Amino acid sequence: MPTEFKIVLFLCSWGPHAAFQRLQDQRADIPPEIKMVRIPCSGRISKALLFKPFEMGADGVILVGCAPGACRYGTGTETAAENTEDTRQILDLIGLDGERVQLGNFQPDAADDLLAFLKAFAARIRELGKSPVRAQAGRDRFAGEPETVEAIVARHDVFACQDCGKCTSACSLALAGKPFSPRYVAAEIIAGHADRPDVRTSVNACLTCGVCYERCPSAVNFPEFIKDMRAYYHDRAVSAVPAHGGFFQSMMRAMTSESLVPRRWTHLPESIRTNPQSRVLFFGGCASYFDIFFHKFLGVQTERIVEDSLRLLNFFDVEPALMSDERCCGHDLLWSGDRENFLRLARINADAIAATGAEEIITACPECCHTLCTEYARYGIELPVKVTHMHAFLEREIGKGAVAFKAPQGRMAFQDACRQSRFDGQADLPRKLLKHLCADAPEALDDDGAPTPCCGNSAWIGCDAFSKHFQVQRLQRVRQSGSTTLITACPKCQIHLRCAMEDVLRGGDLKLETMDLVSAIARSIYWA
Amino acid sequence: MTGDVACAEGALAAGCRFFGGYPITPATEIAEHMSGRLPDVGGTFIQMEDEIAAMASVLGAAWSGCKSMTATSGPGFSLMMENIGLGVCTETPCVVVNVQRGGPSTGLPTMGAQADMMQARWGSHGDYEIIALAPCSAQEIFYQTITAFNLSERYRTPVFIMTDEMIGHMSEKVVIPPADQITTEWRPKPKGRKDRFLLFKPDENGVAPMPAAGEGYNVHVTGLTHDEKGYPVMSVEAQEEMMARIKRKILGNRDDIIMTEGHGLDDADIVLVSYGISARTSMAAMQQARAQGLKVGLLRLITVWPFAEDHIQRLAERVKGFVTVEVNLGQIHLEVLRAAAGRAPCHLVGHSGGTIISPDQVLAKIKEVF
Amino acid sequence: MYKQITITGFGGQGVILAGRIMGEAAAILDHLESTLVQSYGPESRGGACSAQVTIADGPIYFPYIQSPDILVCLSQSGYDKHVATLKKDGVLIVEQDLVKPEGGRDYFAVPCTRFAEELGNKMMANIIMVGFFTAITGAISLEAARATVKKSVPKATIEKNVKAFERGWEYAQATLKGRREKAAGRIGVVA
Amino acid sequence: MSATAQASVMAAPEHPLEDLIRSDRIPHIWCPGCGIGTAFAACLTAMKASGIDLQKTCMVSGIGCSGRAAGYVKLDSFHTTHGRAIPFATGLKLGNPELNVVVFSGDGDLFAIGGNHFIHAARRNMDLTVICLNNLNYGMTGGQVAATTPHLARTTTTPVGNPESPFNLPLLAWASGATYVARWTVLHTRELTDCIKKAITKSGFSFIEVLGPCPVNYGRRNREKPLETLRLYRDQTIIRNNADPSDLEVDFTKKVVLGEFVDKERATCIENYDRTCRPAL
Repeated sequence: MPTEFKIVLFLCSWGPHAAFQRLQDQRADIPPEIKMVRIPCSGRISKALLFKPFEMGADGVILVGCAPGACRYGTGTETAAENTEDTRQILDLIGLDGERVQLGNFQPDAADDLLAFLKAFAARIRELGKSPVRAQAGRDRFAGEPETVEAIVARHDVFACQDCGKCTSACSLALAGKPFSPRYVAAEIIAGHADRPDVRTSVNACLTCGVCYERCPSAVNFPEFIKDMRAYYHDRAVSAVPAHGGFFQSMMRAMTSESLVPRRWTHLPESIRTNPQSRVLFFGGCASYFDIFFHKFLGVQTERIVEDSLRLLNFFDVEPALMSDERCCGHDLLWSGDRENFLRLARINADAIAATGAEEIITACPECCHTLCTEYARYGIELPVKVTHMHAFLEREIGKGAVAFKAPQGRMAFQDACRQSRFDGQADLPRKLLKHLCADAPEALDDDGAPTPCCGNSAWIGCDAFSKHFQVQRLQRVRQSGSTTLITACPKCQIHLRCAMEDVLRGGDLKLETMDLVSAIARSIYWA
Repeated sequence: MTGDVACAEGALAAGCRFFGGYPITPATEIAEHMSGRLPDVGGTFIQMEDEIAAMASVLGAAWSGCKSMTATSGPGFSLMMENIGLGVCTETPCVVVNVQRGGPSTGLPTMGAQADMMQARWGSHGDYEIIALAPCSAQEIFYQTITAFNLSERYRTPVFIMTDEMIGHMSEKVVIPPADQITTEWRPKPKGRKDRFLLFKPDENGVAPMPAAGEGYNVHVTGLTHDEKGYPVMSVEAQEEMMARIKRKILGNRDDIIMTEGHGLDDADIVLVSYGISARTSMAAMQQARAQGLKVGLLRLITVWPFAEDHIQRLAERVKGFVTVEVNLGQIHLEVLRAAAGRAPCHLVGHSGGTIISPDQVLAKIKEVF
Repeated sequence: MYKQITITGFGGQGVILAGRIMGEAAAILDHLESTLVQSYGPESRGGACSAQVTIADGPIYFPYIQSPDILVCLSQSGYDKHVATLKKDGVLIVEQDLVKPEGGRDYFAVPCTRFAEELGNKMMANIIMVGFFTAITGAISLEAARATVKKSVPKATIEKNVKAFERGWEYAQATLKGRREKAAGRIGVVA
Repeated sequence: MSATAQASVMAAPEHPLEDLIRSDRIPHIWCPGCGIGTAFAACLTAMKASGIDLQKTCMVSGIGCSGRAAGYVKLDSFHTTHGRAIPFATGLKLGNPELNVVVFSGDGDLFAIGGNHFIHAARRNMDLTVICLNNLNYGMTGGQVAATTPHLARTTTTPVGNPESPFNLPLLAWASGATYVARWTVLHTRELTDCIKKAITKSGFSFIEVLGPCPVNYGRRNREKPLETLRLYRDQTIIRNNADPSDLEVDFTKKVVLGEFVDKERATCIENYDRTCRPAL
């Protein structure tokens, strides 16, 4: 019986599958919208896999595993419970009901219970209605986008590469020992080997941090070249699978459905004052999704950056407007090659932003800032507002004077955000703020003024042992210099470097307090 | 604008088209302002080699047919006296501004005083009458500079504006009215046959018409004692006649020339007599005294020379005393004393310059003499 | 309204110009009366100097100031010399880096010389002070002050000077805001 | 007086300078043997000959014997204070640039008390013609030492001889920036007249020194009879146009150089003022 609803059932092949088989044998009336996928263990279904069906048009996802204590692998049931809970929270935030994901645990003999569970879930989904996420059909290509490798090479004048190797000698990945060379990638693609798997791997491995471009005497914009090449591979459906199972890209693609209404700001502390009529719009970014996704890690609290930003805006008498249905800016889609979905998101964002009537957008995320300001315009999407990074706002307000800072405890090192320092040429902006912060204790700042290397990852792709290696090196150096705190400027830097600190073997050697610059300011600023 | 700038603007409004000067604090700003503005209105500014030359050039320009002026302070005023005498003797219209500072000699260049009042009266040698005005605000300097030019043209005589460093350097609001609301006068022009023209033959108001060089009158102008024709005549009679004319045209028109301003004079027991910046001190002191129930009035001398002795005489009949307030050791005070002629006691609040007199000092004196 | 303002500093800081802008803004654009008298030594650079500005809505007879309502000090020597004359409830404004007030009296401070250097020319410290003064005292209106600054500086530097003026004005706004927030018990972001 | 006598007066030939002289002021005050009259006549002759508009021509003098010249010329004439003829003339010219202004005065007036004004007017290149009758002493006050009195010459205030040295006036004028400088004696009336004519028609600061005898005060004390002075003018002078200005000391024990020394073009004070201060007009 055909049905308009689609429910994916991930079914553990041990206990629960036996129960399900019995139902099949009995020709029990399993709701027809439920499509079963047999899996080895419910613990193997990551958040990314739990989410993926929604991106593809499912209305509900059921994960069924063994009863607690009965897992053949020991921790499967526990992991499944955690993943389901996290995914539900994210679904709530994104505007899909958390109830659309359900975990069930059944022994082989509990076939009737399983059937009742499945029926109840299917009924619940019918109650909730169709998922607002629409599976995408067809392509929505950027007009005039170069399609061929030759066109991409020509567009970025990659021929200008003099094969000097300055890029490779500065590249973080190469320095970490990875067999990776921007100049080699360029040469191979020029030579017509773009479709060779090793070349493709290299293109996906690039951090797009921009150090090579900074060094290049011929000004070949390697990151932009990589961006176009990734779109080329994406068009041919030969992209590498991103890190974390592609969860974030999946989530972002889901957000391209206009009928989806995210509920971004439901957990805002009450002390924060906002004003829907404000001429200033605050753009939060993806921090709250990250916090749920990574909550198991060393207390990653990237949403804190957002909250502290709002508190600082309030401190300076700005009560910003918020978009309750705020979506992702699309940065990671763009940089992982999915240009058509980036454009979808961007258009929806641009319309939503215009509808607020705001004159200025402030964001604390360097990727949001760069994307809204530069990438949107590059792809012909005009934002009718001025985009201001939170740092610029702070510098403007602090510059007006009458504020002071509590002297910092211990010594601080700074981690640059690539999009801010190298892409937007704003490396001095956070440093000005750091100077304010350490005005009374200049010796507390460990910084030579030059932008630091990449945190090790970008757009959730290409994470590997080499990036881990140089993250560890960086943290060790910071520790050796006597710093106790690492100040970051991007939520992702914080996540990546904290991840490196998770290393069970090096453990204590790498531990540093990490804090976003905005939070550091919020913590110490006061009216003088 | 400052009093100095207001003075320059007043001069321009009056039609002044020549300024010959020499820099001296605190009058320099007048020269500076004129140097920028005169070329735009078709006039000429020149900084001469000294004040003697400056004054000589002012007289020369006056005879060329221009309204001309100079501005200086005490030391320069002393140097100008020679040619001021020539201006009086040759009955040359021109305006000399003295922004007074502390003296004698170089004195207090950047600090004010009102101690050149008698020099204005008697500074050049010989007997003569002169007109001197003493404005008390930037706005008044503007208007009095125009008046000074008008009087100078009307009576063919140098006219002084006796201001001081305080007012010269004080900035205040000055309203400059449109040109059509400003009355400017010109020296009377001769009529009749050129060959019979007499340069110093006065018409009905005692002032002789004055042609300019180049108009064909072939005038002879000399600082020697001269007759009506302008020719030198070295005789007792000629001297007497010339001096009588120079004195008569001023003293005979006292009512026209002398300007004063009275405040609370009707019921005053004590009358403050003051001028220039000190009049503002006096005004403040008078208000404080009145607030304390003391019947104090103020006679502000706008025209200082010729002296308003009639006013003093009339007041002397009924007031209990005069207090003259001036930044010197008693110059106008002696004039008040002379005019009061013993009918009312006269007191002085004054010091030797460098600073303004404060209202407290005046109030103390008022209380002392009440 | 009868406000007496003394501005002190050393020659070259533009004390007199600052006073003139205040007086002119009041007299010409705010339609009040004002007088400015000044005292300075023979040197145009480095010597002590002061400007005395009176702003009133009626005639001003005595333009000299014995005890000001507002004292603006751009130099320590100016402060030392004049602070005793300031009225008990008078407002004290100082150049933060050059003047160290003593005696626990409340005061407003602006590092206008440093700001001016940051804006590219130390000469504009006085204009920054005018901006600060305008916002702190309200003795002259913002529009009048800004327009007068424009009129009083060389044409080529108008833009820079307006920026300097606004720098001072903004700093004062921030200072006042900080005082309001502190009075309301809101000292920091977290606290 | 009879009608005949009157007729004979009427019939008397008119003086060629009658129209330029205030004959009602004749007799003049100059002594017999004085050189001023000759220089004055040369000046008036030159004025007439130059063809300038005499109605627009003024003469300004200072104080002293030569300073009386302004009193005898039937033009707009100004007899000013001692030494101040040049600044007075400066005001006159600046006030009305159409006027031709001639300063006629003596050496004491122009170069002692008025020396400063002379050099500044030359520096500015004021459009004036300055004629200095140099009789080597203060004649009117009875023969005192002047800035031009030769070294060791006797005057009433240098009874045993002048211990000081005199000015070289053409050198001073040249150094100060005069655009026309000449020197003659009253004996050289023709050359003098020609030079004055040239000076009057030339724009800029022109200076002409005229050596003239003062037999009553200077000549008498220095044992110089009137005619002897003129003989000196004839025998002890040498005409050298364009001579080096530093060779122009007046020392009759050597040859005194006469001639036209400077004749150059330079923008006048008024031209420069207009160009600099009101370029738009």
